[in-house]
Amino acid sequence: MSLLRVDNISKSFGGLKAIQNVSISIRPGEIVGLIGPNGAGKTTFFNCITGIYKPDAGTVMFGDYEQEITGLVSYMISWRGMARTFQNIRLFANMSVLENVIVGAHKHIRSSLVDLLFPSKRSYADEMKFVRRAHELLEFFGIDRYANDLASSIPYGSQRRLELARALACEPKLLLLDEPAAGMNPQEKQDLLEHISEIRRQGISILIVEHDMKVIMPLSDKVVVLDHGEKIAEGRPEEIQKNPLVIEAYLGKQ
Amino acid sequence: MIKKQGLGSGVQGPGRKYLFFWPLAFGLFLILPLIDHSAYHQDVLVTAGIYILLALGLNMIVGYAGLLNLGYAAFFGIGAYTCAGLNLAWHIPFWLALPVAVVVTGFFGFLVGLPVLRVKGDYLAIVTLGFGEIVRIVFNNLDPITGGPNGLLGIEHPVIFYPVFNPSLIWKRFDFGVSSFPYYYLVFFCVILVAYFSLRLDRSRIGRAWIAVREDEVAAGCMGIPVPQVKLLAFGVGSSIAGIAGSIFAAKQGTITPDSFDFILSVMILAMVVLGGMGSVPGVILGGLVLSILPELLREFSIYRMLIFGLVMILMMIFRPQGFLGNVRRKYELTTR
Amino acid sequence: MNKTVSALSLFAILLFAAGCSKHDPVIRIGVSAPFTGDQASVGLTILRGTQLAVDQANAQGDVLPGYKIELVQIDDSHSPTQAVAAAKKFVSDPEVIGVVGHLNSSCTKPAAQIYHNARVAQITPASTNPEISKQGFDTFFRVCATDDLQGPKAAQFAFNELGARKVFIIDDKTTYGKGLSDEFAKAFIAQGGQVLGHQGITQGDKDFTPLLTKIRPMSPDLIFFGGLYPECSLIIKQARDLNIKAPVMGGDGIYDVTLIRLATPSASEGTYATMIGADVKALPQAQEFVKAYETKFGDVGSYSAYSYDAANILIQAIKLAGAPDREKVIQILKDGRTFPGILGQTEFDDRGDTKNKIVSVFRVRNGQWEHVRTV
Amino acid sequence: MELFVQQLINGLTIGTIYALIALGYTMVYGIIQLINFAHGEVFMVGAYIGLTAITFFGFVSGSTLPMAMLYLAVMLLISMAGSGLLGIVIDQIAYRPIRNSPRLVALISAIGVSFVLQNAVMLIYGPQDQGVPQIVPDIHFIFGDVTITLMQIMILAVSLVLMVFLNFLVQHTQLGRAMRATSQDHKMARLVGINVNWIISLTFFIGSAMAAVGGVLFGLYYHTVNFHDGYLAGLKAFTAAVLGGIGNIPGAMVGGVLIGLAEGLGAGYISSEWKNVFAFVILVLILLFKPTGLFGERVADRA
Repeated sequence: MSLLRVDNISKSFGGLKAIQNVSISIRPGEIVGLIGPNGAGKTTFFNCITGIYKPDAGTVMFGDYEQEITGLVSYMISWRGMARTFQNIRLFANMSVLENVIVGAHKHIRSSLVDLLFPSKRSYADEMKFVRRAHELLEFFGIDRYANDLASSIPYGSQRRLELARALACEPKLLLLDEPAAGMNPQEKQDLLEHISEIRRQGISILIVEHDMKVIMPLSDKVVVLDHGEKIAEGRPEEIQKNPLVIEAYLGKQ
Repeated sequence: MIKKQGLGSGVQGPGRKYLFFWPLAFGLFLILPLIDHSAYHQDVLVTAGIYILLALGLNMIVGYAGLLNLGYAAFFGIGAYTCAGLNLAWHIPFWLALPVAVVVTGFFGFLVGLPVLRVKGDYLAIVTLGFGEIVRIVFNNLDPITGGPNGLLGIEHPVIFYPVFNPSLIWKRFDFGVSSFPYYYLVFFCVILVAYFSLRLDRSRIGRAWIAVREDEVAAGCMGIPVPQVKLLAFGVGSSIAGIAGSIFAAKQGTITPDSFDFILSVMILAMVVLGGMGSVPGVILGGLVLSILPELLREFSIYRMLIFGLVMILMMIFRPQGFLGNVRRKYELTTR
Repeated sequence: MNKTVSALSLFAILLFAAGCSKHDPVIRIGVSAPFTGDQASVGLTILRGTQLAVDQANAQGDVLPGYKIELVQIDDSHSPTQAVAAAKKFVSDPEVIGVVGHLNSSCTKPAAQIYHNARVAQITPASTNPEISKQGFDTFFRVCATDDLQGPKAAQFAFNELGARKVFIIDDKTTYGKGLSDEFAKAFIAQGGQVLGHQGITQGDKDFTPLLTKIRPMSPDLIFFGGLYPECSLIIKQARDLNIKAPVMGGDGIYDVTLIRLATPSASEGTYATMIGADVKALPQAQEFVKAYETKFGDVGSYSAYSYDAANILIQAIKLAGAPDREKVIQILKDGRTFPGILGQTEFDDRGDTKNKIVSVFRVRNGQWEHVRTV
Repeated sequence: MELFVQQLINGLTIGTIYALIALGYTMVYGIIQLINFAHGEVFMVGAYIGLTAITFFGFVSGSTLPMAMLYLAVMLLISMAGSGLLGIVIDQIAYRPIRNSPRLVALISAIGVSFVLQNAVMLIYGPQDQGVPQIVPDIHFIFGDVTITLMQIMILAVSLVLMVFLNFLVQHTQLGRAMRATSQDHKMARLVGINVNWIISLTFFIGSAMAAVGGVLFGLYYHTVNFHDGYLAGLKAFTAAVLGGIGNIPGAMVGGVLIGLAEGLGAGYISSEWKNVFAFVILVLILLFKPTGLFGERVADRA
């Protein structure tokens, strides 16, 4: 029984067919890598699943009872336990690092307008709980020292990690990472590998889009390869590395 | 300089250093009418208080949620006409009409918010401008209900009863009447209440959601923030504040006419929010105060008043876009790009 | 950040400085009307009329031994809020003895309450809404006729003299315009005439061709316009462009030489207007007033004559009072004394309205307003 | 039936004037995505410059047709030049320093400029309405119940010529290509050697000059000019620009005419009290259901 099951989803912009009947399934606690040359449709696929685009065809099933979430609005999908990061960092630039993470927990904090004027113990306890949770996440990613700085003012690598922390604050069942290692130096990449495997140990399944084979291969239980919007291969990392179709897609014909 | 705090520590710039300043200002304005008895000064400050309320309300829509509203005077008008209508039609006293007016303007805020969700940035500004003009023309033409150009006359002033203990307990009746003194404290209390509400909002889940939506709608959506509902809430809450200001204005003025709620007023309030410092409650209060007092000071060369005001707007936008007490968050956004 | 603290204290000082005033002996007369915004053109005629009266009074030597008259002007930009603020500023200055004020009835009405509470005499040169004098304020006086006087007289003239039976009424959706045209309609129907329709236009609008095109097939005998000369001149010109022959009639708001210039003499030929009091041109002082006004300010505006008279009445009352005493001035104005002026003899009834109930009708003939008769 | 035709003519006349103003909004928005709030005032200033030009030359009204045409041409040229320069000055002073700031900052600055212009003209020329002498002879052509004045024909003719010329300039000339390139992408335009700042100034010049023509015709048609005319006419013209698809020049022309007709027919057949509401209702409806307007293209924002 899979946590996420995507059946031949396709999306095109005018004439351009971005993705064509791509199917993927992810079991709870599994890490799936999604690779492919630039313009293969990886980000479009991400955006279709997370509700930023409405797919033209195909279905997306998610969650324990495999409810259909095709075409739902992104915040509803997020409520069901799917969080994501972005290829080009989309942090809340003018909010503090801590606030960025707390925003991730928006769904969980129980506080309403009334609580503002007559704060109830419940809402205060909730707020404090998630502030502590946020600090834990920041410490987990080693960026707690920036807690009060503006998100836009911290170094690039830390911003990448902040996006991860913010996504985790949503308490997701499935985490979608869009090129988390882009622009990172080897040391940061190594930390990232440890962080991701630690996240998986907490039972969160992960779908990673990445170019850097040194990141994808050690992590993924299964790797799916896209090229020109179509799925051309799927399987264990070792098989994929030797698969002639994949090599041809990346390196072109011998 | 930036100290670490516990609950929802927002980024505080150097403003923290001047924390002593606000209780001082609070005390000064609390006792001001007792020392300076000039009716004119009090009247100017009451009008300034009403403008500050409007600026605080608009600040929630423009400052927090980043939804540019150029028709805010219409909500001010709806609040005033609701309070006046209730009072004239069924003699509902001010203290009952006020909450109803707040709810009604809040409701209209939602109503206007609904279609406006699909529109962004400049277009949002122009749709709300169109809405503001439509409401003013409706006020002017719906004679049976709004009294047309003559507006509504003879609105009762607020009345309070206070206990007096010569031998037995009797309730004395105090009518606010026309003098500005009682209104001064009514407005003063409302400003403090709304300012506190705004500050709490800024630190709360809802406030953060607004700012997140302002920063990046798509990312906010992916983080589970219900973007449409949050925007609607901003319009609703922001507009209901105009309901408070409208009711006080109607009760104090006694008569209201459509031309008090025109586009110029909407621009005035927006200028107060922007020049004061978007998103910064103290900034917006200062902006409201300055831009209410400035025209009075310029009263002498009255013909040049609006010319100077226009120049101030241009110069401020060029040299200090984040406003007098610019919230440090906004400074990064507005100046560096 | 200390820049902000210094800025704040600067404003506090400025605020208080603006409050206190110079202390050498002077009598002050306040004048308030819209000096900016879209109604500035009409509001400034009130400022200039009052200014002329004050300058002439000072030129003829001290009104009271040792006192010169000073004019305090406040722009209310036709907003009730600012009118109330202006009234409070006038009354809080002890040297202000009387006020020539407010153009729009919507401003005069709330301000009258302030003047009444502070016992300061107020004469409005222009607010014609009958409701204002019904508030029972003994400090309120008015030199212009009320709508409920001008309207019926105009209807009477239209029905009997012009023989109009079918009339179309247009008003500019202002307190003045609507009040006047409602009164005209009531009186015209009472006399057995027929009102084909009553439509409003927006003040400041320019294009009335759609409305006039709708009126043309109804072929009214007369078009009555409640409003001011800028819109009226456009209606007249556009009516002639659509070759609507029916004459146009209006109240004192359109009785202005600029109307003829804007609508062009040929188009405005045969336009009628009602005006308070006898024929101004006939009275000798009126000629001097017109000459003095034109040399100082240019064309005589719609309320220049009214505000000139209102200011002079205040000045005469102060002279009679013998001292800058607000209460005395009020009593003098109230006790039924007649004040000569260029509008004829002005006398106030117990409610403060002018007893000068004569209304004269004027007509445009080859480029000039010409007195027809009094009604 | 004649009633309908007459209303059509009324609507068309004012519609073309709105179109001329709308062109300025569309061009400026196309180039720097700025809603030039002060554009209504530039239209009003154009009318005043035209008026000053005639009084300066001491024109005697009611002269022969060819003389009238000469005077009209002189009046148009002077006000086009004057307003054009004004447009450039406004851009350099009020908009250039904040070119990269968010649009809210530029919008507030534009509102400030409109206050300054409005009050400056009031202080120079005085607040009362200025009478505009009758240059174009007052000839009516009557067909049954329908009358059309020579002035109306002049307005339609002049506007048509200018619109065709502008369309030609933008679509088929080297300069037009540069303008279209700049509106697509400033950076790329600079890379291919277009002096972007000069193009922006030129756009302001042309947009303001078009509005000036509208102002002069407006003054001649209504015979009065007031410092406050710019506000309402500006709002209506912006509605027209949005209706046609902001940034799209033919769209502005069509939008202007449609708004004029909507007002004319609305005031004629429904009620003149609600005349101004029709334009604003159309504005709100377009922005809600078709923000790109009739001819505008979809601006997709990518995730």
